[in-house]
Amino acid sequence: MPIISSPHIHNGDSIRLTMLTVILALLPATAAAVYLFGWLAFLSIATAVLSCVLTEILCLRWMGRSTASALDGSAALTGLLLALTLPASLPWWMVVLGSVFAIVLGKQVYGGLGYNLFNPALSARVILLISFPLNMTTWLVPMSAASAALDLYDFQLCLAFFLHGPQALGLTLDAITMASPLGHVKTEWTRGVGVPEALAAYHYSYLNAFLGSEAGSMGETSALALLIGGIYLLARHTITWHIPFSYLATVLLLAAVFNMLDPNHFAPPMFHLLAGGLILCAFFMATDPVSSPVTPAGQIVFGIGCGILTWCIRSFGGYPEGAMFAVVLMNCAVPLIDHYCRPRVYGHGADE
Amino acid sequence: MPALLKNLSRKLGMMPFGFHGGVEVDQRKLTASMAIEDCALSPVLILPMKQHIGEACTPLVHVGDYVKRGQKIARAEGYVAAPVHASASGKVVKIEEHRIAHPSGMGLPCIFIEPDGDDASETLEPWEDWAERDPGELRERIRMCGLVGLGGAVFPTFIKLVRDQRHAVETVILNGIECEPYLTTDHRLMLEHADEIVAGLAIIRHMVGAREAVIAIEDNKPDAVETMRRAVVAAGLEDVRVTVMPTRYPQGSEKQLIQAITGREVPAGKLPVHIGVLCQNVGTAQAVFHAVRHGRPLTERVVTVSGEAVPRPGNLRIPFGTPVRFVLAGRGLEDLNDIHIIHGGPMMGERLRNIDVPVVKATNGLLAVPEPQMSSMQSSEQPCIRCGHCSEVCPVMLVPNLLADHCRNDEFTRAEQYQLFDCIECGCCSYVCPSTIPLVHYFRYGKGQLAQIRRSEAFAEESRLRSEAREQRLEREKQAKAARRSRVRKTHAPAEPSDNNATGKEES
Amino acid sequence: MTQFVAAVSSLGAFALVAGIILAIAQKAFRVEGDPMVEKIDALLPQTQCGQCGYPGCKPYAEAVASGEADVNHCVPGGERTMLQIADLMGVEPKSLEEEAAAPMLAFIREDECIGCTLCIKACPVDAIVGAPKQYHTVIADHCTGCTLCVEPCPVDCIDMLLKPELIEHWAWPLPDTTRARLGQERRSQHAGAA
Amino acid sequence: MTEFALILVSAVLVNNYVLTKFLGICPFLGVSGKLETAIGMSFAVMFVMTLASTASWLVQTYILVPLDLLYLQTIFFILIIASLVQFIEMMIHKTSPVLYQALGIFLPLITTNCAVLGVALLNVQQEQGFISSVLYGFGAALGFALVLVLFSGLRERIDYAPVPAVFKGSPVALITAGMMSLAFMGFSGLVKL
Repeated sequence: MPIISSPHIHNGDSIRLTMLTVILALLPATAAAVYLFGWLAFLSIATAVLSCVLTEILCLRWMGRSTASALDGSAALTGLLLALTLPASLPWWMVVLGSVFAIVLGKQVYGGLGYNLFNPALSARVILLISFPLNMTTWLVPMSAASAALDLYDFQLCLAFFLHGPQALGLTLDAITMASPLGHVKTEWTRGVGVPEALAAYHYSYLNAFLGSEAGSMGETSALALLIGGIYLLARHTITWHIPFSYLATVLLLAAVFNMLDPNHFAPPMFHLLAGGLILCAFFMATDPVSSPVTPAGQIVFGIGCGILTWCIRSFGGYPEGAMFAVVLMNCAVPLIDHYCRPRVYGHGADE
Repeated sequence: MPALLKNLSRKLGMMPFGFHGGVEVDQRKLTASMAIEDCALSPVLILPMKQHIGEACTPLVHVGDYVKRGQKIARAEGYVAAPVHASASGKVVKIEEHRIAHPSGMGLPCIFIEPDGDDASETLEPWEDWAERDPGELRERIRMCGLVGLGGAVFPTFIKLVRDQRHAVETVILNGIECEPYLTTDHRLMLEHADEIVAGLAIIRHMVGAREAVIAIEDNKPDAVETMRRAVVAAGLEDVRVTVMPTRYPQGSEKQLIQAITGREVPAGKLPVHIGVLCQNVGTAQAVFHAVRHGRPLTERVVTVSGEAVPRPGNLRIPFGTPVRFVLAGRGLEDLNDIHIIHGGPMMGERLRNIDVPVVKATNGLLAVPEPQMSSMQSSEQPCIRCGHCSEVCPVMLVPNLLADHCRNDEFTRAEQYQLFDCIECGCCSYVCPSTIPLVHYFRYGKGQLAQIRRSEAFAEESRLRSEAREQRLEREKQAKAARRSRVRKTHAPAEPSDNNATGKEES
Repeated sequence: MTQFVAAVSSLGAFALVAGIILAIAQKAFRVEGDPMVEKIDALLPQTQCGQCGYPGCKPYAEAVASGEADVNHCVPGGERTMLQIADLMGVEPKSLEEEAAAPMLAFIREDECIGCTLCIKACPVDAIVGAPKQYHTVIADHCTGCTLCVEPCPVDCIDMLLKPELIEHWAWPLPDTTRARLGQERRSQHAGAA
Repeated sequence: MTEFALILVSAVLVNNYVLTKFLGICPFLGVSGKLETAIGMSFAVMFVMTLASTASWLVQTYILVPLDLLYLQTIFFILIIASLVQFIEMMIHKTSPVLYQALGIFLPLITTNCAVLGVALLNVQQEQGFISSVLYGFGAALGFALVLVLFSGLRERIDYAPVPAVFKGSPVALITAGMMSLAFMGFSGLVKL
């Protein structure tokens, strides 16, 4: 009889339950993605999830480890998160490649779930962005129905587009894509056009950005759907408020201050909040428990770091979107943050 | 309204309870409404020579001796110790090593008594006039009666009941929290013996000269609160406060309770008395009353026998030394296949590997639970996903997952740096871990290894000093010998053979 | 030619300046003795058993600090001591040549002892008491279990007994799970990286 | 003032010596096993790099250019670096014997650390003013230190992980360094100098 230590009861929480909760929280965003980008979104998401799970099973089998953990939902979650950060126009093989990167380089190389240093989905996205910069910054026009060049709600057309690319349909990417608000503002700024002017020319609307009908990655456009999921996670206590709050507050604060100083160069805070992948990153990526700090103080430091980096890269950097870089960069610092942001232990350094 | 708001914000984790972290556990107080019963007398009583924290006792009786209930049968050696008394009258049949309730499964010397059923008892002189007596005298009485903390820590009680000039006790806290699931001993004691507990509190207060006295009870025992309030008034001690605390595990832990009530933390490595607080369990208070007022040594205690696998759960008054097997059989539990027996509560108790061990002063509960309930979470340790729930619930604000990583990988210096020794082993971290990591087990492993390392380091240091001293002595002797030889050579020109070659022998 | 002179003289002058600064620094930062010896000695178990091939723990520490001896010769210290020394020295750990035996105690069967004091002289930590022609006995709390007293005894009355296990000194083992074993594996790999 | 800040940001983040110029990889992989060692190494390199870029600028401006001895540049610079390394080696040996042992061979190897010589050479090539050069050297060292310390933290965590046998040790460290490098690409374009 092995020696077993107390406690002898457990509250019944499990990894699978945690993963399922996060997947559930992503359902609104997934639904929004399918609504906005039609069958293409569905195909990409399904491909990413399936290839992530398959890669995980293959990796585990190849290493001679139990394949049971491939079905705990973590691989599926990685696939889902990755798909949501991708543009809907990506060909199938890039989606698969990204999924393989996410699982192999992002996770299994380090020993599997719980040991990865970087957020697997985001590191795959960074690899894809640097490898295929053009494809990764081409955004489909959302909700384009029969009148448009590519009917997103026609399954046959979408499947052909997904498998064979636009050429097979006799389309050029230019005809069906547009710039994202962030990308538009960045290019205009390099051409010497100020932010307010650029936004006016783009016909930018905060309401559209909030609901999701601006161009962008599949799951990043609808702030509303993401917020519903994020609040669900907070309510279920799967994540704590520290990271999302400090992250968003930092970006908003920086944006507000600099927007006041120079409204021509720096975009307003609401624009930063609703554009790009900020909300997705704040609620689902930066809060990935494995690659974020454990302690509350550490989480706040982490969130602030993500916020500063996101805003800096967006405002000054060569890439229009900085949220994912910011999170991956801060992932590098997590062990140090954990080490130096430990809470004060009971009875140490208190009064007397 | 403010109370409601406070409760809500606490539930949402936005405001701490009186102490950091903690968990809400399923109460499972099956025996809350069952009155305390007397346990039948076992045919043999096994009394271990150590039932407290500290040094073991030395037997005072021999095989064949007749002893009475309450007779001192083992003497305390050293300061931190409590003597052992016979828990029934009868004959000492043997004195030998026997298993005790300890995770190692190892044993201690025990005195075996065969009760004769006469129940002849021996008590000290009852002191009705305790209020006029000197605290030192009362303290000696409590020491003589073998009292230890009955909440589970079994620290000798008399040590805490001291009037210290430098650290005057201002507040006495009577711990009626009983936050562990299943256990209802303190609950029943408060319902049935409220007057004795309050009298015990009065004695304790008289001894340490405390101004303030608080009886702390969790809000899941409203009847106990009511009874205690009435008892306090009946005893004419209106200044004793009966506080109701929100139910939260591990509020019954001394340090956490002190923090919840006074808002102050016991500094690391110090005792509560350093911040002017004395904390005693309600059961201990009752025992203090019996020891002082009736001169009755500690020979029995109330034990909750509970768990889903016990046919007739209940609260039993059991003489020390009664084998657990006998107790369980008395409650209808004979077939022990696929059943786990836990000594203590489910959060901090130990699983018994052998149920022939005796009930001792530390036994506050005996639980029998069907195996699958617990074994499902053991041995299926998943990788840590660093969710941070363990840090959230840790009442001493450790970072349990990182600490366990260090322990698992034998990085003990790191583990110490992460304050391993401040862990109170309450089990909250393991309770909430979604990966079912046995965190407490890792901490115990780390603590054990570190203790061994420290012991061997101390031993190495001693050995080094001894070896150096020896070397120096040899050197001195060599020089002395050389000096003597040269002196001899000078006086007697022709060299004489050296006289003495056993120089090391004066060492004894 | 001028350029040659300029090159040689400037380089020479520069080197001279650097050399002077370094010479001064050498004086200023002179290291007295070898602080590593003390540090290594503090890690050794001080059994003075000589199983490392050196006459005691301090000499072994000196040998390790000077690089003369490997880090893996301390038998009673076992893997932990080896790892600590390797860590301190910044060298790769080496696997132990001998397994550390369970801790032992010397015990003198007193009725057979002839009181020759030979074991007293052999004991490196003065853990044996006695006088000529009197029974000797081992102070159990002081004995390091080095076995050095067994050999000199002319009547073979010294036994090495297992050190009794105390319930107070019992330490929890690692939990019996796969993850716990992974930690163990990591350690053994560190130790076995010879 | 802004210019100096930009030089620093550029040297620390955008043109990080380790992650974007791939210089100084040997100590980056060699002494990043433990946090404490990495911090010690960082300070040593910061000291050497800052002083080396300062001294090399002075030598370049006041000796090599006026005397037309540019062909002796490498020798001079190596001489400077070697002396500095000797100096810091003695200092560390005196002040922290444990760190001295831990750094081991990598301490004298700072001499041949390509990042140090690289900073000195690039610095004079850019023909900046004195303060800019010093700042650039310091910034480069800071960037090296930052990355080294971050990396050592990551490696301590990897050390506890059940990394598949083929990836144990250097492979997984290199993959991690690669990921860091990719992440640092996010800084590209941040500062245009």
